[in-house]
Amino acid sequence: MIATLTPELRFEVADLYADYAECLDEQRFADWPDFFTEDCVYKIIPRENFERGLPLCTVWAESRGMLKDRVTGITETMMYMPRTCRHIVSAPRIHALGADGSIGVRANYLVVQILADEPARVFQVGRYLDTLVRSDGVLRFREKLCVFDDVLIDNSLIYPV
Amino acid sequence: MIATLTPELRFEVADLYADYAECLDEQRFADWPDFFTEDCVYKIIPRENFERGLPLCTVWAESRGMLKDRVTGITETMMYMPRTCRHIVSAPRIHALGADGSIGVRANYLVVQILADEPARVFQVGRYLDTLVRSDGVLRFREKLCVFDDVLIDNSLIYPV
Amino acid sequence: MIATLTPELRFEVADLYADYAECLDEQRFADWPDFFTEDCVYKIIPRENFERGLPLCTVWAESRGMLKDRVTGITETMMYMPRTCRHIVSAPRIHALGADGSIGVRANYLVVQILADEPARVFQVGRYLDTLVRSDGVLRFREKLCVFDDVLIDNSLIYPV
Amino acid sequence: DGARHWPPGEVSRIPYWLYSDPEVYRRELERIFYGPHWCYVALDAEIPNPGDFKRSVVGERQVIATRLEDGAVAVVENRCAHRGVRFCQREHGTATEFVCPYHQWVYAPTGELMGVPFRRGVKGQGGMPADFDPKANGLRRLEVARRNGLVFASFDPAVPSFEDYLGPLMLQYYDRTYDGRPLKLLGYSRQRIPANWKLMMENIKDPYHAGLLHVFFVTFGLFRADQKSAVEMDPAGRHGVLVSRKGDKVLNDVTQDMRQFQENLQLQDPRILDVVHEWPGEATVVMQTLFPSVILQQQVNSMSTRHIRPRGPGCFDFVWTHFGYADDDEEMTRRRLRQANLFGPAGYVSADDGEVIEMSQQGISSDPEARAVVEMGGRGTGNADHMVTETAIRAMYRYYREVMGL
Amino acid sequence: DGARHWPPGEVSRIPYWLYSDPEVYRRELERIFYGPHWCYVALDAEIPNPGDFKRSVVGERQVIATRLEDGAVAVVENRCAHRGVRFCQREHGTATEFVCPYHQWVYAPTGELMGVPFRRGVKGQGGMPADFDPKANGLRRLEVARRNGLVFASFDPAVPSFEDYLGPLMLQYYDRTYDGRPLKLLGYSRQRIPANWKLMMENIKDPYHAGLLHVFFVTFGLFRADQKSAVEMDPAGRHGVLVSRKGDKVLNDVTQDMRQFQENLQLQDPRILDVVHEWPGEATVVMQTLFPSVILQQQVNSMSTRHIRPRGPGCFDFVWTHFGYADDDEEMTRRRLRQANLFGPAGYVSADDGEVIEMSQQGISSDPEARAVVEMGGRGTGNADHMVTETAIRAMYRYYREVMGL
Amino acid sequence: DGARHWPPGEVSRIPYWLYSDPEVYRRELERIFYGPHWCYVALDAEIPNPGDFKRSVVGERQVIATRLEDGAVAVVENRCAHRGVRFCQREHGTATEFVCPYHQWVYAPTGELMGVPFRRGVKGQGGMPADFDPKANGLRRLEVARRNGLVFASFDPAVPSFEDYLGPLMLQYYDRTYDGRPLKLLGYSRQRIPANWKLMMENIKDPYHAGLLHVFFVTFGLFRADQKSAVEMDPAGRHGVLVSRKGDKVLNDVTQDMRQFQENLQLQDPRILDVVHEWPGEATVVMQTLFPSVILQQQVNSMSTRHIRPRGPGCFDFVWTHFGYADDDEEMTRRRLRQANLFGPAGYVSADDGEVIEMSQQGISSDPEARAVVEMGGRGTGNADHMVTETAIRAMYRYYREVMGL
Ligand code: FES
Ligand code: FES
Ligand code: FES
Ligand SMILES: [Fe+3]
Ligand SMILES: [Fe+3]
Ligand SMILES: [Fe+3]
Repeated sequence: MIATLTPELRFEVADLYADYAECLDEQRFADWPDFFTEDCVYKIIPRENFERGLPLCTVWAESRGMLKDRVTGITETMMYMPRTCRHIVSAPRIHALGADGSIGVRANYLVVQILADEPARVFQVGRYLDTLVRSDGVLRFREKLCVFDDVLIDNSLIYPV
Repeated sequence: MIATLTPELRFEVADLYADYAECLDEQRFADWPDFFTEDCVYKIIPRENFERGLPLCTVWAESRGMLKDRVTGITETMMYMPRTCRHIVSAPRIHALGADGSIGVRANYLVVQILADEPARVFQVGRYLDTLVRSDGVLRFREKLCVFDDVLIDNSLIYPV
Repeated sequence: MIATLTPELRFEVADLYADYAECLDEQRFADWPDFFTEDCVYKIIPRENFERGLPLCTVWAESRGMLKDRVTGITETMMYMPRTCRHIVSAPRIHALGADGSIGVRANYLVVQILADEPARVFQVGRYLDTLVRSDGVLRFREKLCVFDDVLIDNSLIYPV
Repeated sequence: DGARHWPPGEVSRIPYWLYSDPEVYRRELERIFYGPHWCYVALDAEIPNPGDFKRSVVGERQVIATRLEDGAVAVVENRCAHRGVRFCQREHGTATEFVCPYHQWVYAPTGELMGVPFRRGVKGQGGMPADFDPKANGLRRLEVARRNGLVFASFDPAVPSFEDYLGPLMLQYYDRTYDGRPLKLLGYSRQRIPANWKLMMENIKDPYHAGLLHVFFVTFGLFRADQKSAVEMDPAGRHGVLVSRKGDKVLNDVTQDMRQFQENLQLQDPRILDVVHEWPGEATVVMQTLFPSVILQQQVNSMSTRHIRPRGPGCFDFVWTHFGYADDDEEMTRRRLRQANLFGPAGYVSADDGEVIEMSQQGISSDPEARAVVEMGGRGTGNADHMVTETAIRAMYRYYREVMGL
Repeated sequence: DGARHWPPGEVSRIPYWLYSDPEVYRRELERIFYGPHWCYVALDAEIPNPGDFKRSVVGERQVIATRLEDGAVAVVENRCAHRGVRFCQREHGTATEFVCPYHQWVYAPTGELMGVPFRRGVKGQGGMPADFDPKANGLRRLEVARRNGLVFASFDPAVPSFEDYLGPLMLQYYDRTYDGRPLKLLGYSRQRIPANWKLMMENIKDPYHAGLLHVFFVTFGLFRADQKSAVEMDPAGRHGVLVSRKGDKVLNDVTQDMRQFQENLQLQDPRILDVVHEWPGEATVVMQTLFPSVILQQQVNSMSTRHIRPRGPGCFDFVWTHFGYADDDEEMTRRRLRQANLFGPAGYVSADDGEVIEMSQQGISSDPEARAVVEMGGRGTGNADHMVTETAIRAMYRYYREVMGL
Repeated sequence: DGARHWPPGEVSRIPYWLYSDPEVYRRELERIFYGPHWCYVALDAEIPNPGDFKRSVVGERQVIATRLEDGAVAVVENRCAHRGVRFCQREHGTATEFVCPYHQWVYAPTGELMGVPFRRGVKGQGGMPADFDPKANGLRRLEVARRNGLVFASFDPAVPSFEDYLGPLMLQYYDRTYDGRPLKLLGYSRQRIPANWKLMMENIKDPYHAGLLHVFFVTFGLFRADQKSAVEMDPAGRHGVLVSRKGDKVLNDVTQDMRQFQENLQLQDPRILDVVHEWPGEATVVMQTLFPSVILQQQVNSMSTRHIRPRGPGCFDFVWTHFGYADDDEEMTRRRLRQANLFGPAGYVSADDGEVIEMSQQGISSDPEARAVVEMGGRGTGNADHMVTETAIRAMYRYYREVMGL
């Protein structure tokens, strides 16, 4: 059923994006997969590849399980220098209401990263190209594409964006 | 007729600012003049000049025609290194509803620019001092002042902000 | 009395955050204490201290009077190089409505600072952990915690965030 | 090593280590920017009244230019004589004295040390030595030259007079725009360009590029290689002037060589090209380079000084001060401001220049042992009555080699 | 001074000034990156059709690789012969000629100078000297070697053939993956790593770390110190290959030495480990370092070139080009893309490497007088049939000392 | 060249090339920070229990200070003995051993090498040479001195005892605040200041500025040039102490010399000045500089160490550790935290200092050949019983010249 663009929906979407950013910035990674549906697609992809039609992603997950594996990587297996991140996300723009009840949303994002003894640096800018659906009464990402503009990654991309 | 500050108007304004940023970030420059009225004023001006009452602008257009000429410059005549930009714009603040139906809006903006083989850099920060009017049923900028705080421009300012 | 999360309240909060940022960015410091209640608490604290439970703040004010003293410092006694700041604040997230009518709000912020003859630099990122109350019909900060992520301050922190 | 070889007398080959070597740069500061040359500092119109001051830059040193009571201008270095503080942090203002914040030593705008707190001690203790001589401890004061609205300064007391520095021919061009009428400040543009400062001098001394790089100019007839024009220099070869005139948008054998010529372009709002003829003679463009620090721009009705502020071998700040005449009417001011869209960091033609010299620095800095080929118009350094030449670049390097001992 | 001492012949101690000294770095560019070595430039598959070009890098110099009409590839330096502009600013594209924007000199993809606007002057005035020789003023053209899909270039005309450069053993490994089948480009990852470029070469020549640092690898059996494996080199010692195979997730006395081994980890969605055996033989990992500029990765079904682009002694860009074979079906492509989650800047194992070499540079750069102890597997430089050795690092420094004269 | 001249024995003129020359800086690291001097590392209170560690810095080298089982503190360099990794990346924590992530070499907190994975090879292959001596391959361990709550370290085994390093007079001041009572950590402030590290030492050794720059201090009587006070040093001149006391907000001939004195200012909430007298004697301010790395602050009821961490000639990090005594009641803690508004990067007085030394570096670095005039209180280097003197700066440079051989 097509969703209606009510004020309530707008507020719900806005709150979702704020909560999503907070989850990452506060490093509550265990909660992160829960923002997604079971069969979600999550991609972090350079604008270069995206615009040239090249399929390689920096991160590509095809299910909530893979997101959980990514969390395992972050928390259990990967070795990296400690860091904090801060997301600044523009107001999400609802641009499509699908026949299947899905909601198309786009937003610009900026991530600032801080390493030990270093000044804050702009780590990534880009835009979210997202599809939300309601599942168990809650809006979740069925698809989240993070298309980043940066031509270079400041060494590693450890945390999701 | 004075506009009423309804939720709908707030949402319409918020969407407009998101669409405006997207138009520029996705480099759909041909669509950009259409965000303005025919008799618009568009200025990019250093805060230094603005606060000292000096009239010199970095970019000054007095009509939609001049905006189109700027697009011609960007796409046909000017020589510059390829770049991408990303706007992060704070929630637009509606501060005035004019007797002529105009809407006064202010917003803070940040533009991050990326050149080939270079990390992202903060290119410009400033604020929009805007006046919107409804024309053909659509909100457009009758006046858009981009007052930027930066004391130095990172070589060239090619794309509109 | 518990506040109700109406659209009007959301808009009022959003406008408050925009006005607060504008007050600082336009350097109308004399107006700044008025965003707070008489018995407010205002803190700027490094995330390091905050997360380790160490009480030291970079700035700590226990009353509106102390905020006014801070303004006196900024405008009368402190010696510092001229600068401009620009706040980019994400949409405030209302997360709690207290039994005493208080409103819990969080928001991410980014401050860009510009010194003479220097490019813009990211000066601080962090989040606001705020409690608002209505006093004299106006929403004011009863508590405002600015928890900044940065491990280093770019020399001095002169202006409030 | 071999990378640093430059055959004596050669000026049609410019080695690329000149643009990135820190030692060359250090010597440029010392011999050129702090040597017997006049560096641009300000417009008179920026500091009209006694006490008005403007912070400016000579080389890498900050200076303060202040209007004195007698109408003269004093220029002093912005560095406290006590322990070095860059005490003046305001871009401009009005002051009768300067107080260093650290220990509140007080200076007159002329640099004279007026006060040292606790110089005589407190309650008989401490203070400066009895032989401390305030006269010997003022700010460093620069030589000053003013002519028809512009202010220049030099750290070198042995600098020649401004008139001798320019020579009669350059002075004549100078006086064409700066004819004694008071100027009116319109505003500033400031760029940071990641390139060696000499590349900007070369750019403005290079008429060859103007008709090729600047598609906007060419397309709308503001500059063409086939217009009557001239490249002229002072006898030393350091200063130069490009003179040309508006042309038409016509096709001929010259446009054939201009690959970027856009025949079908039309302006939607042509007010930007609403030009009036303003100065005697037929020239509509007079671009003057005053070595080493400034470009004096007159293009159609737009005037500016473009101030070069070097920041290491690979970077300089480029500060544009736009102005008109004090007696311009509103329409004329509007015209100048409109035409300002052609110039500055977003200018339809000037953005090209900033970009291309950054691209030059990119290519140059990874190959210090390679060299430029500067042979358009031959290998000589004389004046020319056409645009198809790089003579003024060669002439600058003739002088440069001499003063740099390279 | 004493900080710069390195006993002759020693390769099991590496002094840390090698990783931060600007003069050492300058010599590395000159003798290694611009010397008689083949540097990686492109995949054939990136420029399939005549006129297709790709901007690439050799050392710190930008180059352009273009497919010619006859199927060959020309590589030229991206620096205008006139006044040095890095004229090509697009990452890739298709062109029949390159036009420098400054004065529109035109070059063929081979570097030949095809046109100089106003070379003969305008209306009889100006122009280039009569003896100006376009043939002597083209772009610098590099030597080119291609083999089975990859393109290499060298600034040094005296470079040996690619086959001689690799030697028969390395060539055999090279031809295992690059067997002549056309490749299909999948995309790029680009990192900037704040560390000396040699640390990345060491990393890939170091099998010792693979079973210890990379917990993901070890935990899921992709790499273990107790698998049958080999470290082999060309006779000069500059190139090397690590060969190994998948193991199982078992506990034994080897895992005892691996403190980070995570016994209980399970993947929620194990499709990332859906590996198929693809090449002859038992090896599932063949990592080849081609000195000085590239790593050829084959790990399970993921293939990439990893291009080292040095940027000063303390930084390099690391560009990953992922690809498959042109005849991969959709499932195989999907498999390669999925496994790409292991590699690149966010890779489950490669992120570890980028981080650890940044941490190396941090420790190293504050102690130029200290040195690394590279003694695992002895102090020799021969091949090994196991993973418990740093022999390939020592071998690289044996060659490095020779070519650097250190 | 001439720029590097400094007449022997002169300490009332300080040449500005000392603040930007990379070679001078390199020598400062070697002879001063890594020489026979005690550098501040930590508070005992930061690492109270066995295994507690804190990452710190000596010069540009990172170190780790760990509490041992016997209550002593070990300080080791944070650089793996194998291949240089800065293995410890946590700011603080608790550990019984340190494991380098690259190859999991294991170190005791004392630096002893405890484990080398695969040292004996795997299945009889590889491993370290038989003569590999773990004892010779531990972390570099520093000398450690502790006194009444503070921990110092030195890379130089020939460093004198801490007590001899300070000398009896400095030790007496040291023991006044650090009297043996346990301290309680309150938190950190961290600044990056774009200035040479010596400028911060000068700042704290300079009582002359305190009554002039710090308008807040002066206005509210916390510091005045006419209060009874003293400047004292150790015999070598490297350490110093400023002692003074609160005054009143009165006008007299001294305030006449203080141009910034703000007669009419009132605090809206004066709790920030709710000071209690806490130590024996009348002094309310004792600022001690322990050359070269730390400032021990006691101002009214606020205490902190201010740690200098140099980062090149033009930059240092300045880390403030605030603390009270372990037995402070809540009110006292609150008082100290409130007064902390005076200090740190946003401090009503300390922000002034950070800003003014950045402004010093700006002025200084563009004029390496100029020099400071340090003549307040004469040209000698003895102790003084007043504030109108720069004697402690001169004394520091007397010692500096000696140790630097300049
Ligand atoms: S440094 Fe200027 S008064 Fe002391
Ligand atoms: S610099 Fe390339 S054509 Fe002149
Ligand atoms: S570098 Fe530390 S264990 Fe190898
Ligand atoms: Fe030009
Ligand atoms: Fe690895
Ligand atoms: Fe001070």
